[in-house]
Amino acid sequence: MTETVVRKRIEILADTPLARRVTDVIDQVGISGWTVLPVQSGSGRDGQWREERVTGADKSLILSIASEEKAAALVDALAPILTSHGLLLTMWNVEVIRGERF
Amino acid sequence: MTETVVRKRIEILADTPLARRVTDVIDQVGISGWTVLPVQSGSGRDGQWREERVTGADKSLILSIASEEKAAALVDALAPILTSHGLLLTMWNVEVIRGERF
Amino acid sequence: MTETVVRKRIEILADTPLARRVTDVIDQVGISGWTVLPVQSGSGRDGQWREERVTGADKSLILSIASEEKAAALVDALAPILTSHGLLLTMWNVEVIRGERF
Amino acid sequence: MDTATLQTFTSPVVLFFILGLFAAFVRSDLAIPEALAKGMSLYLMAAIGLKGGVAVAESGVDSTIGSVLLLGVAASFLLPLTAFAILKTLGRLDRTNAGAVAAHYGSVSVVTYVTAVEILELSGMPPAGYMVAVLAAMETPAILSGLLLARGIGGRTSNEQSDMMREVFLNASVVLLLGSFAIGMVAGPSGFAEVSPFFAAGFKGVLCLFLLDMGLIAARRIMSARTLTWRLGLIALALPLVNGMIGVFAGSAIGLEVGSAAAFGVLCASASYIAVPAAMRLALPEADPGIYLTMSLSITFPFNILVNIGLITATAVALAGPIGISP
Amino acid sequence: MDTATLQTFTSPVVLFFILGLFAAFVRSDLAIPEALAKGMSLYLMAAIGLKGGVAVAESGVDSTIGSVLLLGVAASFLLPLTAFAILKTLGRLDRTNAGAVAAHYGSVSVVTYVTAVEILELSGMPPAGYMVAVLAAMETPAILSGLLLARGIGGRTSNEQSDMMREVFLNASVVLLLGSFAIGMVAGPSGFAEVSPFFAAGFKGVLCLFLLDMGLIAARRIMSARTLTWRLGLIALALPLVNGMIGVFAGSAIGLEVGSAAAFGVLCASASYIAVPAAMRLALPEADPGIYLTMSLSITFPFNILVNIGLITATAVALAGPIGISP
Amino acid sequence: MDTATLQTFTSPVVLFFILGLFAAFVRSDLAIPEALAKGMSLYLMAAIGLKGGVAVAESGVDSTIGSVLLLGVAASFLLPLTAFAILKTLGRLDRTNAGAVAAHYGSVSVVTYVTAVEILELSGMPPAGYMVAVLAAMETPAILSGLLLARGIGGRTSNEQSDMMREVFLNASVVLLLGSFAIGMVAGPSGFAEVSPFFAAGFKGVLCLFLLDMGLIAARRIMSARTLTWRLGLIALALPLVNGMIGVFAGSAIGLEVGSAAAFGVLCASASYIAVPAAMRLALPEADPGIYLTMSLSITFPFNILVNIGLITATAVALAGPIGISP
Ligand SMILES: Nc1ncnc2c1ncn2[C@@H]1O[C@H](COP(=O)(O)O)[C@@H](O)[C@H]1O
Ligand SMILES: Nc1ncnc2c1ncn2[C@@H]1O[C@H](COP(=O)(O)O)[C@@H](O)[C@H]1O
Ligand SMILES: Nc1ncnc2c1ncn2[C@@H]1O[C@H](COP(=O)(O)O)[C@@H](O)[C@H]1O
Ligand code: NA
Ligand code: NA
Ligand code: NA
Repeated sequence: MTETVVRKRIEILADTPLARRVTDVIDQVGISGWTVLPVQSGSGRDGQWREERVTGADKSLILSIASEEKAAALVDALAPILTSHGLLLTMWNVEVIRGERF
Repeated sequence: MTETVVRKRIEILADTPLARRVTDVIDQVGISGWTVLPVQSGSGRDGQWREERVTGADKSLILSIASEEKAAALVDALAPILTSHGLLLTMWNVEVIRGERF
Repeated sequence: MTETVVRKRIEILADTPLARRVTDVIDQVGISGWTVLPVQSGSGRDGQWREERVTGADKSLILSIASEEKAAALVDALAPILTSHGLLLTMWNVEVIRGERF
Repeated sequence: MDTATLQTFTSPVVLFFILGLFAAFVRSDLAIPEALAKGMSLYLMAAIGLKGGVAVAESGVDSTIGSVLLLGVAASFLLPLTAFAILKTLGRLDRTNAGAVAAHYGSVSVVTYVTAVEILELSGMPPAGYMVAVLAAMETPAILSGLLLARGIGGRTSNEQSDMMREVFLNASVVLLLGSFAIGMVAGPSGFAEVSPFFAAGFKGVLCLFLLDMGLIAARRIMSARTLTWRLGLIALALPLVNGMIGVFAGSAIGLEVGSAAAFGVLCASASYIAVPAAMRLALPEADPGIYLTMSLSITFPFNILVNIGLITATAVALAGPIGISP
Repeated sequence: MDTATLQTFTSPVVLFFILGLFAAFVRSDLAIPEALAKGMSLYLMAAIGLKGGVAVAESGVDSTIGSVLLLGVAASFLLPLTAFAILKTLGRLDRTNAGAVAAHYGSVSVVTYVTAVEILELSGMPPAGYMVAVLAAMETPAILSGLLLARGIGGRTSNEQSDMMREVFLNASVVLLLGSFAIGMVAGPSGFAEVSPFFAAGFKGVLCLFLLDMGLIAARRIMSARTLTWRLGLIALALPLVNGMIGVFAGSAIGLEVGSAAAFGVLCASASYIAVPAAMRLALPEADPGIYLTMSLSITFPFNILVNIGLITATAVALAGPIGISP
Repeated sequence: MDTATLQTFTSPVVLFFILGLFAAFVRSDLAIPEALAKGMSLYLMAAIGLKGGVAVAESGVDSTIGSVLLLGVAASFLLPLTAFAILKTLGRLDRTNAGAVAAHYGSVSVVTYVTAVEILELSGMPPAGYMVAVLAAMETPAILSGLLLARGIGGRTSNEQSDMMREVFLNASVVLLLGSFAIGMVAGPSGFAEVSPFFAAGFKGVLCLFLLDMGLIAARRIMSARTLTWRLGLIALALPLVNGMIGVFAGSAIGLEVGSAAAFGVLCASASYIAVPAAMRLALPEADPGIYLTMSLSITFPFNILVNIGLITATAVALAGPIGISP
C-alpha cells in the first residue's frame, strides 16, 4: 500500500486574458505549482459563450494542489477579485502521493 | 477566512454531438450554468478512440456546479438516457465561494 | 432518486509522450477505461512550460474511474515511476451511476 | 479504364492516402492535428462549391440539370432501402443499426467525389460544374430515409425533432457547399480569379494532406474495431459496387456526358462519413458508431478511392461507346 | 461610389462574410476551429505588414507620411473622447463601460482595413503602402485614452501597470504588424518575391475563410447578447459613420490621394475587436465584454464591411473632385 | 561566404525567426496556436520529402548517393560519442543526461536543413535531391547510439523495448519524410506539377511563419531555463561548430559538389528538437528535457540559422576551390 496524504485541489475558471493574474496570486501565496486546461464553451448568468480565441473571449481552467493552509490563503487572496473578474472557484480534498511537494 | 459553502460538482463525459442534449437538461432542471472542456482520447468497453473532429467522433466533458437538490434532479433527468447515449457521470462535493449563485 | 455508488476518481498529469505508459498500467491493473484531456501550460519546481506540440513538450491529464481496490492497485503500480517520470497523481471519492461498470 | 487506373496510382493524392493507411498499420505515431483536419475539410468544401458555382456561371445551366438533380434526390432517398434490407438479413443488424448504416450509403462523401473529379480531369473527362449541386442535394434525403427505416414515423419530442431537422438541412457541409456554390455563381469567373490562387491552385495539395489524415483515421479505426463482423465487411464492399453501377447506368440513361455519368456513379457509390454520422449520433444515439463509421470510413472509402472510381469510370467510358473516349 | 458598392457585393470576400452571418442566423452548426481562425488572423497581419513594408521600400517615403502618422495617433487618442461622452449620456453607460467601449472606437480593426484595401484596389484606388504603419500606430493610443476616461490617472499596483503597458505596446498585433512591416522594408521586392505565392497570392482566399468565421462569430454573439440596449445598437452605427467622415475629411485635408484618404477614413470608422478587448479584459475586468465586443464586432464591423466602406470611398472620391476618379 | 551571409540577413525566412526571438524577449504575448505549428512542421516535411523524391526521379541517382548515405548513418551514430565525452567531462552531466543530449547532436534538424537549402539555393548552390534521403537516414542512428551511451545494452522489458523501437524507426518524421520522398519518386515531375502550387510555391511562406514560432519557442525556453549552466551553453555552441566542420570536410572528401557538401555539414551541425526529444522522453524519462531541449532548440538552433550555415557554406566554397564557385 503506497501511502497518500490529503491535500486541497483548487480549480478556478477564468477568462484566458486574466489567467495570468490568477497564477501570479498562486505563486505569491507560495503554492508549488499550477496547471492550465483549455475550455471550449459555457453558459452562465451572462449567457452562453464559445471559445473565441481571435477576440480573446475564451476561458481557461487553472488547477492547483496545495496544503490546507496555502489553499485557504489562496482563497483569501482571490476573494476580493472573484466577482469583479468573474472567476469561478471550487475546492475539495484529494489524496496525493509524495505529499511533501505541496 | 473567506466563507465557503458545499455544493455538488457533476462531470459528464459525452460524445460532442450529444453534448447539447446534456446541457439542455442542465438548463431545464434550473442549474445556473455549465462549462465544456475538450477531450482528446479514451478507452472503454467499446475500445479505444481518439478525437476525430472530422467525423464528429470526439467527446466533451461537461462540468456543472449545483446545489444538492438540483444535482439530484439532474441525475434523475439524465439516468434514463445514460446508457443509450453512452454518458459517463461522476459527482462529488466541493467547497465554493459565493455559493448563493448555484 | 437514482441510486449512486462510491468509486475512486484518479487523475494523473503526465508528459504526452509518456501518457501511453500510464494508460498501459491502467489497462494492466484491470480498470475498465480511461479518458485523456489536453493541457495547455503549467508551472512547477522545474519552471513554467507551455504546450509545445512540435517538440513533444506538452502534457496530458489522464482520468480514470475505478473501485477502491483497483485504484489502490493502480497507485501501487505507478508509485515506482512517479518521480522518474514526473507524474502528478490525485485521487478522490466520487459518486457514479451504474457503478457495476467500474 | 487503363488511363484512370494508372492515374489513380501515380497521383500524389492517392499515394498520400496509401501512405496514411501504411503509417497507421505499422503503428507509427504520425497524426494530423484535428483542428487542422477539420479546417482542411471546410476548405475542400468551400473550394469545390466555389468551383462548381463558377462553372455554372460560365457555362450556363445544361438542359439535363433538372433531371440529374431529381435523380440524385431519388437515389439518396431510395438507395438506403435496398441497403437496409441487405443489412438486416445478410448483415444480421437490428433495425436501428441497419437504418443508421443505410443512411450512410444513400448519402455521399465529398472527398470521394473530389478525388474522382481529380482523376476524371487527369483522364480528360471533367464532370459538369453543376454536379456539385447534385452532391449537395444528395447529402440529406438519405438521412430522412434512414431514420424512417430505423424507427418509423412518430416518436421524439418536438424539441428533438427541430434539433434533428436543423442538423439535417442546415448541417455544416450542406450550408458551406451550397453557400460557396452560390458565391461562385454570383462572383463568376472574374470574382473567382481573385481567390483562385488559394481555392484552385492550392486544392490538390490540401487534398493530399487531408487524404493522408483520412488514411490514418480509416486504418486506425479498423484496427481497433470490435463490433465489425466479416459479413458487414463484405457488405461494405458490395454496396459501393452495386450502387456505383446503378448510378453510372442511370446517369448515362438520362444523357449525362461520360465525366458526369462517372461522377454520378461515384456519388451513388460513396458513403458519408462527415454529415451522416453526426446526424445519427443525435437522432439514433443507440446505434453503434463502431459499425457505421467503420463500414463507411474504413472499408467503403478506401475501396472507392483505390478501386471503385476506376471501375466506375471504365464503365462510364464503355457505356458512352467509342465516341465517348476523348483524351 | 457605384463601382465600390458593386465591388462590395460581388466580391467573394464580402460574400463569404454574408454566408457566415446567414449560417449563424439559421443556427447551422458551421464553425471554424479556433486554432485555425487565430492562425488566419496572424497570417493576415503578417501579410499586410509585409506588403506595406515592401511598398515603402519600393516607393520610398512619401512626404505626407509624417503628417498622416501624427494625424492617426491624434485620431486614435481623441476619437474616444466624443465616443465616451455619447456613450455616457445617450448610451447611459457607467464610466467604466463607457471608457472601455470608447477605446474600441478609437482603435482600429485590421480586417476592416484589409477588406477596404481589397475593395479600393478593385476600384483602381490602392492606398499607399505606409498606411499599414498608420494602422499599427492607431492601435494603441486609444487604449490609453479609454483607460484614462474610465478611471482617471492613478490606481493600480506597479506590477499590474507593467502588465498593462506590455499588453498595450507589445500586444501580438502591434508586434506582428510592425515586425512584418520592418521585414518587408529590409527584404524589399526581391526578398518578398520568394514568399509572395504564400503571402500575396493566397491572401484573398484566406480573407474569405476568415470573414466567414467573423460572420459566424458576429451573428452568434448578437443573437445571445443580453446586455445590449437599442440605444447602444444605434450608437454602434452612428460612431463609425461620424468617425469615418471625420477621417476622410482630415485625410483629404492633409493632401492624401483618394485611396489613402478613404483608407484613413476606414481606419477611423473601424472599431477594434482583437487587441483592445484583450487589453480591456486585463485593465478593466469589471467592464462587460457583452457590451464592447457586441458593439464593435456584431454591429460596427458588419456595418463597415457592408455599407460604410462604400460610403467612405464615395466621399473620398467626391472630395478629390472629378480629377480624382480613375477607373 | 559574403553572398550566403548577406542572403541570411535579408531573407524573410531568417528575419521572421529573428522577429520571433525579439517578440519573446520583450515578453510580447504573440503565439502561434500549437495545432497550427504542428501542422506546419508536417507540411514542411511532406514538401521537402516530395521535392527530394521528384529531384531523384528527374536526375536519376548520382554515383555518390551510396557513399553519402553510409557517411550520414556513420556520422549520426558516431558524432554522439565525442559529444558524450565532452558533456560528461566539461559539461559535468551525469551519464543519463549526457547520453540524452548526445543523441540530439548526432541526429538532425529538418528545419535547419530546410533553411540552409533556401540560403544555398539563393546563393546558386542547390544541394542534390537525394540529400533528403540522407536527412531521413540520419534521424535515428543517433538515438540508438545515445541510448547505448546512457545505459549500456540490456535493461528494459521487451514491451518497452518494442515501444521504443517503434518510436525510433517509425516516428512521424521518418515515416513522413521517407513516405513523401517515395511519393515524389513515383509521381515524378508530372505528378508533382499538380501539387506544386501548394507544396513548392507556398513553401517559403510557411517556413517564415514556422520560424517565427520557433523563434518564440526558443527564446521563451531559454528565458525560463533553470537547469542550464554556462558550461552547457558553450558546449551547445561548440558542438555545431565542430560537427559542421567535420561534416563539410567529410562531404567534400567523398566528392560531393559544393552545395551538397555544405548541406551535409549543416546536417552534422544541426541538433534534433522534434524526433529525438520525443524518443528520449520515452526511453530516458529520467533525463531532463530542460537540458536537452534548451541546448538544441534555444542555443544550437538559432546559432546554426544565424551564423553557422553561413560559416559552413563559406568553408564548402573554399574547399571546392575557385572552380567550385558557380553563380
Ligand atoms: N501544486 C501543483 N498544482 C498543480 N499542478 C502542479 C503543481 N505542481 C506541479 N504541477 C504541474 O506539474 C508539472 C511538473 O511539476 P514539477 O515536477 O514540480 O516541475 C508542472 O509544470 C505543473 O503543470
Ligand atoms: N453552475 C455552473 N457550473 C459550471 N460552470 C458554470 C456555472 N455557472 C457559470 N459557469 C461558468 O462560468 C462562466 C461565467 O458565468 P457567469 O458569471 O454566471 O456568466 C459561464 O460561462 C460558465 O462557463
Ligand atoms: N473507468 C473509466 N474511467 C475513465 N473514463 C472511462 C472509463 N470507462 C470509460 N471511460 C470513457 O468513456 C468512454 C466510453 O466508455 P464505454 O462506454 O465503456 O466504451 C471511453 O472511451 C472513455 O473515454
Ligand atoms: Na451514396
Ligand atoms: Na477607429
Ligand atoms: Na547533427
